[in-house]
Order: sequence, then structure tokens, then C-alpha cells
Amino acid sequence: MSVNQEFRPKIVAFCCNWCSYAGADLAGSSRLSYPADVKIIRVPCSCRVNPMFILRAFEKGADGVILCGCHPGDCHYSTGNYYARRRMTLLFSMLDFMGVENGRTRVEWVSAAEGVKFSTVMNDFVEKIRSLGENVRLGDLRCKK
Amino acid sequence: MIFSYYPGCTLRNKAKDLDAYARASAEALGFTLQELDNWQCCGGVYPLGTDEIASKLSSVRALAEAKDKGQDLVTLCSACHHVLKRVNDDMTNVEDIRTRANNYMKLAEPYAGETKVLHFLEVLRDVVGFDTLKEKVVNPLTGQKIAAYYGCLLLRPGKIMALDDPENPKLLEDFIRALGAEPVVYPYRNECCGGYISLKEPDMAKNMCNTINESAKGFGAECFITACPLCRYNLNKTEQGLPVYYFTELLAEALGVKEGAL
Amino acid sequence: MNAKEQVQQISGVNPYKCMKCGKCSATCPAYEEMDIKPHQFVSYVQSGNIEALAACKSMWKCLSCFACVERCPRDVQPGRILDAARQIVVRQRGGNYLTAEEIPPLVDEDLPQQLLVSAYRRYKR
Amino acid sequence: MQRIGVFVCHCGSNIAATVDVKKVAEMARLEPGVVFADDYQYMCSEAGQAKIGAAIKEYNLTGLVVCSCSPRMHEATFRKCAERYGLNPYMVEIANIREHCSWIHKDMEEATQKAVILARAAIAKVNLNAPLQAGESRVTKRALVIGGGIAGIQTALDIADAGYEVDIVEKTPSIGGRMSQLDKTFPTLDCSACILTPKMVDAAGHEKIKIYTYSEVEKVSGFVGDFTVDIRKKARSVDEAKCTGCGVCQEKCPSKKTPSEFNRGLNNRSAIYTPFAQAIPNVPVIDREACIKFKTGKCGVCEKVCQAGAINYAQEDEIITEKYGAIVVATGFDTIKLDKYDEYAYSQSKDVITSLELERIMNAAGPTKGHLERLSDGKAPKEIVFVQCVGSRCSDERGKPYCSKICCMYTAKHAMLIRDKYPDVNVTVFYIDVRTPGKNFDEFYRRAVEEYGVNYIKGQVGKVAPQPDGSLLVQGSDLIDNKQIKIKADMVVLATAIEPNQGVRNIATMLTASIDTNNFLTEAHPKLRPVESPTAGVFLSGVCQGPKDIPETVSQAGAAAVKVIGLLAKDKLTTNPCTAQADELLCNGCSNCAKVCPYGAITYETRQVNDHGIREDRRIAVVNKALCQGCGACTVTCPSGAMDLQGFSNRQLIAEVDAICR
Repeated sequence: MSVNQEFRPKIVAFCCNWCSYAGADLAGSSRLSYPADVKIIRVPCSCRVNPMFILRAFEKGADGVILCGCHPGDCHYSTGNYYARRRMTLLFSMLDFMGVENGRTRVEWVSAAEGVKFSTVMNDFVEKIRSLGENVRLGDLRCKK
Repeated sequence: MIFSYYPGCTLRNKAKDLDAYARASAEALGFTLQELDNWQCCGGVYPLGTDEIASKLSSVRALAEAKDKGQDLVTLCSACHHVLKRVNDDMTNVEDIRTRANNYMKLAEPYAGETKVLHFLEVLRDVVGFDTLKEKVVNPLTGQKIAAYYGCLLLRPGKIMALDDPENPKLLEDFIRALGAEPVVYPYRNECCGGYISLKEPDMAKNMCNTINESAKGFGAECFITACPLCRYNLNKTEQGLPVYYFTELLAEALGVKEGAL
Repeated sequence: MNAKEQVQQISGVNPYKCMKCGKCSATCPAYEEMDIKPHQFVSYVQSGNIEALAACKSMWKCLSCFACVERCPRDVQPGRILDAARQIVVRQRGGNYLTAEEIPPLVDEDLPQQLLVSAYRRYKR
Repeated sequence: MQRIGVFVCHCGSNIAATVDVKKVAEMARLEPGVVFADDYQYMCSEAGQAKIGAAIKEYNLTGLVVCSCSPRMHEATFRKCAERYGLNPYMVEIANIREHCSWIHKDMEEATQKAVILARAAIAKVNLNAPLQAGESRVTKRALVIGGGIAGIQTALDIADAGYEVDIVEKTPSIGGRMSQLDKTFPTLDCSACILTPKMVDAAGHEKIKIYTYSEVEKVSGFVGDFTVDIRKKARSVDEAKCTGCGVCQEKCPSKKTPSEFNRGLNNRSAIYTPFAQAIPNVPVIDREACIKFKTGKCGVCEKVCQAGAINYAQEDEIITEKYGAIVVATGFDTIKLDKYDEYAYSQSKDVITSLELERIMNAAGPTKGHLERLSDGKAPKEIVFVQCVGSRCSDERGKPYCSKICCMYTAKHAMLIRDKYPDVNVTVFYIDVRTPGKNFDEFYRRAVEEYGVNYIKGQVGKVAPQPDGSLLVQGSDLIDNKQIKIKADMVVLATAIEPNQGVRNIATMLTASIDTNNFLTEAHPKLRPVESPTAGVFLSGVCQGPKDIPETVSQAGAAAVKVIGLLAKDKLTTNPCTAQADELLCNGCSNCAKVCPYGAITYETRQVNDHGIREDRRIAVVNKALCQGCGACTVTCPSGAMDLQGFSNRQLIAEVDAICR
């Protein structure tokens, strides 16, 4: 396998306050580890995540962006995650077209009770990003050191 | 309707009748079993080891041939059915086995579990339908009390075989009813007959078959039907045991095609 | 790879999922013939006592009927563990439980080919 | 420019063991806007908070970043602290360096590096924070309890006794729930009905409690303090005001072939029925599926025999809309279906029964009038086998992964009662573990063994085989003796796993309350907030939250009631100030935001704006702060970027992204 173990990707995870952020907390209190490459940003709901934020992350050198929300039907605000899902479907296919592989973007539903799932998802996502290597598209060269 | 057909080693030898009655009945019911051109023995038992590839290849070959023909693959013998269905499940769901098997086989197009494996009984139930079967019966077996013997391989593991409820199956009972006879339900119909153990430990197999026989007799059965030549062989060793028939023999009889089938 | 890891790898079973309920032993039709009982297969792997497992008689008595696999509430599949131990034995030189010379006297007129094929697969490399 | 203070918590060794806290503070000092950074052992302690206060004064701080545990844990603590020392509480941000960092990483260098980045993101955000003022909303002083079992009844009684109005909505024709089906209760062997019925009567007679039976919650809108709920009162076909509960209609009803839900299908009931004699209300319902009048138009016997003229075939479902300040979920449990466990022959033999069915058989009002007998032939059993953990503790898809918690104790109870009443009956219990934590629980189980001679065997049952003579051959293992044993039994009782009631998922969705993979409702915190749902104003009572026995259920019911009372006692609630706001200069009045708002919080008005000196009338979005819950759906949908969310603004989130990717 040609995975570069030295490569430490930058990964931004947007987590909704009610389900996924709590799921991440549960992963923490259950000591379920996942790589430190993942940094979480708390948002009230997955529908708060503007596609601009994701483009911005890639522009600033992120290698992967993951959006986590409540399971369909379980959104704290009833319908927010449906909006998020539709927006992201569109955005991800556009990003793919622009050369940011589909593997670098992901939407996952993680409930407050799913600490195990959160950790599994993050481990899996990081592994995927590591296998894809550094993201070279969209990056603003001025942001590179 | 034409199905690809995998007879297996025993149906070409000791269990020729299981095969012949099935083919004759199939024609009577309006479908054809078309034997695969190049089938090899399935090995009799499913290789459980996750690292065993070579012993699964004969099954993959059969599955891939059926795929090329675009047909579902029908089997009769419980053991062949068990092996083919499980290997097919591996090829569908276990990436490691799929990759390694395809690397060996070097098929024009890699095989990934596309073929649907059906037991002959599934064809009767899901394609022909037991209601239709009932209509086509010319010699109903009225009054006969028949115990269905499933054995273990036909049903287990339930998740993969997905043939029927592994603990309380109905398939053969419904089949018996369709032929006009009366099914006898007894608790040991899904317990093992001893299988290959009878070669070196014949007494063990005899004990098991005794239990099965006693239970079926106790509930009033007059005979067994089975789909497996090995089950039949073992059950036949029971002293004063009930007679054992292949289910296809009774099917051919009920459909009036028994004469001349052999 | 040590023997314990080898068994785990060949069987694909995680013995630590076992909750020691004994349902496998409750359900095994060959139980009386076995020296090491189905629920013990799991604990032998847990404790790494593969040598004893590989020397047991049980592996030649198992019917591969999958009753333990079907009914196990923890999806541990003791039958697979035993089969892995059997694999380790038959893959070694001289580990066969059945030789060609033994067969002729065992065969009778009705014996289905399937029986020989299966026994060969299970007992022999 | 902000003047930010950064406070890094050690959390004892929880953080400090894996994160170099001094390094985090040191690195934070280098960030723009930071004028002070320090670390301390327990930031949330009084001394820690005093440290924060002192720094606010000394360095004239305008914003705080606390690097500590999850904001879900202590954000409120630190906001209050800030407020106490004169800072707007919304000028505080938390960097979660415990749950999201120290607890999941092992390498000190790696964890420290991540903590620095998380702190950096929080600092970047605080730099853009603005003081926010929480608004106020009203509290409707009435509570709704969904489910009328012992959990719901107890919660309702406690709330009502504190002087607040409570409504109970119960799906079945009577309150009482599972407890009304039980014969005796462990560990004291009280008669279940004797202790439950008075509570049911109390609830029915309480001036503050209104009971809607044969009713279901259909729609929920609003939020804490101000929920609006639609309740569907299903047509009973019997006028509650007129019915005297004489029972003649049930006696005379010619359709008597419907399996009784209350008796778990062990016997039949009539089409017009009350589930049991002590039902509350004692008013029957007509099961329209079974009723001959409804099926064929002919019959009408009940109408003829009813002296009170209470039968009303034309009655229709009624929707009642009511406002509530708080909602308690108390939907309870059922036993799982056993169709996937037929190795125990449940569907093949009438003499293989569940424990709940045994409760009905043991009960004097049950199908056998309390006589222990086989349902197949009515004979008295001489050999009974109990099987534990049927469907519980299963990691395959057939069963449930959790322990159902109540089975060990009720099986000991059943075994003891049988041995007490029928000393000639042999009782064997197959168990995997006997779990009896609870006051007087283990003593109770030991009595079953030592005084009543119940035979406990460690091992599971593999197969139950019905025999031609009607007996059941139970094949199990005895792990202590290392034997496979076979017992010829007359009756087999399965300790069937319990699961949350059907329909609870639907209720959770209506309440936007979170639910786990096993359909148990999630609590706000597993230890510290066990009776609250993460959704404000929604509380949990009984088994809907997790398996529990009656004493635990009653305790939790009381606790949920206290939480409700605490909420209803307030006249106003402070609302979340993190609401959306439209920039009137950017808004073009396109109406997209209103379409995605789940609360109808956005309206439009024409307003005169001054756009760089040009005054003109424009159609502009206006957000109702009381209705907006701050999800942010509108902010993303807004094409002109006019809509933004306070506390989670576009600039703040982008600053966080930048800080992480830097």
C-alpha cells in the first residue's frame, strides 16, 4: 500500500450541537480514540453550514471536510438536516467536478448516543483522506507556507 | 423459463433419481433445468477458513458461467446449494475473497456475486407458486402423512441461506400440502443427521437418526422426504426407520410424470 | 503470527465477544462425543491454549451442522473456531485424520459420493 | 480590538495528563487580541472562577476563552461567571480540549498541538463576538404527560399535587399500563393491582388532572414553555358522560372472538370492551374492526341493552388542541416478538410462554383465574423451566444488545410464588448471570434458592423440542458441571427482552427529542441530567429512557415531575439570544428565508432604508426573536448574504475554519 504514514491531513468536522457534537462528546467520555487530525467546529444545526465554509476550508488548505448532523427525521429543528443533505449533495458533486475528489467530503448522521459511530466514522474518514493524500485543488497558494 | 442447473457429483451417481424426477417435474411445470457445461464438484462442505480460496473456485466457476448465460442457478442437493450460496455471499460481501478469487480465475469480467442461487424448492415456491403446483397435481397424495426432513445445510446459517425460518421452517410443509398430503411437524426436522461423520463414526450418526426417526414417528409420520442424498443415506441406516424419499420423487408422482422419468 | 492469532485469523472470529452463556454447548448434537466442549473452544482461544485445542478429539466429531453458529446470541461462531484449529492440524504434514487406504472397507453400496468428498475436505489436507 | 483572557483548565489530570496546559497558555498568548493567558487545576471551581474574575478586572478583559471540558458541560457555568464579573455572558467561548482532545489521544505532543489549534479557533471566534441580550418568553402553566402507566400516573400526580394542571394522554382505553397486567411485584410480593389501583383512582379524581384515554398525540409545535399539541381522541363509540360502567353491553356483545390485548392474547374479549375490571375510566370502547355493527351494519345489541343510552355509533375522532409549558414522555415498553427465536418453540407450543403471559396466568383475574395450568390441555404442570435472557444481551440482529434488567428479579419471583403455592412442582431456572443489584434484591433471589428450593442452573437453553406426549424436552447446558442436560418439562417460561413501545420513535420525532439505536429516548446527560431530554421542556419518565423496574420508575417519575414543576414555577424563560438577523441593506426581500424557517419566525415588512445616502422603501425580512430557535437554515438559503446568525455568524465560523487550517 502506498499510503504515506507521515502525511498528517487537516480535517475540519462541522458537528451539529444537538446530536453529533454530543456524539463526539460521548466518544470522548467513552475514550474512543480517533486521529488528532480531526478538528471539530460546533454549529447549532447541520443546516447552518454554508457551502462557503467548506470552500473556504479547502482554500485554506484543508484536506477533507466532514459534516455531521442528526439522523434524518431526528433533527432538533425538525428539517435542518434535510436542507443540509440537499445542499451538500449539490456542493460535493460540484467539488468533484472541480477536482476535489468525493472521498474528501462526507455527510454522516451521528446521534447523541452514537459515540462508537462517531469514532468509527472519523477513523474511517481520516484513513480515506490519508489514502487520497494532500489536497492540491482549490488551495490558495498564498495560504501555503 | 430456463434455469442454469448445477446437479453436483452425487446426482450423477448414487442419486440419479433425485435428478431425473426433478427434471421431469420441471418440464411438467413449465420450466427447464439446463445443466452447466463445465461444472465441477463443489467440495461437499463449505470451507469455513477465511483464507481458503482454492476450495471455493469450483463454485465461483459455476456461478460465473450462470452469470454469462444470464440465468439464475438452480441446485437440488442441500450440500451443493449450501456451498454455492455461501460462496456467492462471500463473492458479494467479502472484498478480500472476491479479489483473490478473481485474481486466480482471470475471467473476462470479474465475478462479484451477480448470479442468484436458487434451490429447486425456492423455484417451486417463488417462481411456480405452491397454488399453481397444487393445480397441476394429477395424483394427489391424499392421506399420506409425510415428515419433512430439512437437515442442517438447507437452512443454516439463516442469514445467508435466507431460505426459510431456520428454527421453524414451512417450505417443505407447504410443498407437502400442495401435493395433497399431510405434513407432520416434529421438532428434529432441522437437526443434523450426522452428515459425513457416518464414515468414521457410524454409531454417532445412527444415534442422531434414531432421535429424528422416533420424533417423526411419535407425531404420526409414515415417511420422510428430504433434498439431500447424504441425509437419506444416514436416515436409511436406522433400524426399523421410516422410509425416506427424495422430495422430487413424490413431486413426480403427484404430477404424474414418475413413469419413464428414470 | 502466534497460534492464537492464527486461529483468530483463519476463523475470522473474535472470541472476546463471547459472554459465556453456553448456548453452543446446549445446542450441539455431537456434545456427548466431544472431549473439549463447544463453549470451551472459545475460552481455549482466549487463553491461547491452542496446543490443547489442536490435540482435541472434538474437531473430528464436529458435524459442521452450524447449530452453534445459528443460535449463538453473540455471533461468536464456535464452529468456525474449531474448524480453524482443524485447518492448522491438517495443514501440517501427517495431520490427516483420513487416509486413502482406510476408505475401501468403510464404503457400502449406497454410500453417496458426497459423503466421501465432504469427509475428505474435513479430515484431510 | 478585543482584550481576551485565555484560561486553560487541567481538570485534575483529565486534561493535564495528556495536554501540556502550560504550553497551550503560552501559545495562546501569541494570538491576536489575547492579553492574558493562564492555567489552573479546576477552572470550574470557585477558586478557578475567582481567578477569571480577578483577571477580568485586572486586565480589563472584553472576552474569555476557556479551554476545558465540553461546552455542553460548563458553558453555562462560565457564562454566569463572566456575568458576575461584569462581562456579557455571550463574550465567552469554550475550547473543548477534554472530550475532543485529551480523552481520545494518548500522545502528549499530538494532543497539545491539537489543543493549541482548538484554543486558536475559539480565540478567533471570540475576536468577532458581540454582546448579546437574552430575550424572554412566557410559560404556559400546564404539563402534558404522554403515557398513562405507573410512570405517567406518578409524574402527573406529583405535578398536580404541586398545584399545576396536567393532562395525561393514553393510547389504550384505560390508564394503568404494564403494571396493571402484573400479578405480584418484587421484592416484597405486594399485589400489583392493590398498590396501583389507588394511584389510578387518585389520578382520575384529582382536580388538576385531566385524562385522555384512547387518545394519541398527533402533532407538536412550539418550544419550551409554549408547546402547542394536537391530541386525537379516537372515537370510543360510547358517550363517556352517559355511560354508567354497568358492563351489560360487554356481556351481551355477540362478537367475542378478539384476542384480549390485556391478557396478551391468551383469551378473547368482546368487540365492546374495557380492558380490565378496574379500568379507568370504566367506560368501554367499541373495537370497530371486530364489531358486527360496523362490519355488516346489522346487530346493534349493545345499543339495545344500554339503559343509559350511551352507545353512539356515529361518534367521530376528535382533535383537541391544547397549550403546554412542559411535556413528559412516559410511553413505557413491550416485550419483543419471539418469531426469530423459534429454537425455543414459542410459536410451536402453547405451553411455551413469555413471563408477561405467566403474570396473566398467575393472576386471579387472568384467563385461568389464577390457576397455574398448561394452556394446551389445562393440566397442572409438574415441571417448569425458566429460560433467562431470551433476546437480551444479543449482539446479532435477532435480539437486543442490552440487559433488560427486570427479568432476573421477576423470574425469582415467579419461581418462588410457584414453589410456594404448588410445592410439588419442580422449578428450574437456566441463567447466564443472576443480576440483582437493588435493595433487598439479592436476598430475595437467595430465598428462592435456599428456602424455596428453586433449581438454578448456569447455562443457556439451546432447544426446546415439543414431544408427541405433549411435554417439552428442554436441552440446555450446565456450565458448572460441564454437561449437556435434558429436562422433560410441562411448561417453559421465556424471560423475553423488553423494548420501548411501538410508536415512541414517532413521538420522539414530533418532539425533536433524540432517540438511540434501540429506540430508548436519550437523556441530556447520562449521570447528571437523567430525566431531561436534550430538547428543552421535554422530560423522560420510566422505561422509555431505559429498562427499569417499578421502584426505579417511580423515582424517575418523581424526578421528572420536579423538573417540570421547576419549569412551570417560572413566569418567564430567558430565550436563546443566538437568533437570526437580516441586514436591511443587503436584504432584497426574496422570501427564500421564510420558506425554510421551521418556526414561521420570518415575516416581511416594507421599511425605509438609507442605502449610502439613497433613501428608499424596501421589502425586508424581519425575524421574530421569540419564535426563532437559531438553527441557521435561513442564513445559508439567503442569496444575498443578508441573513446572519448571532453567536454563530458567517464571519465567526469562517474565522474558526481559518484558524484550524492555518
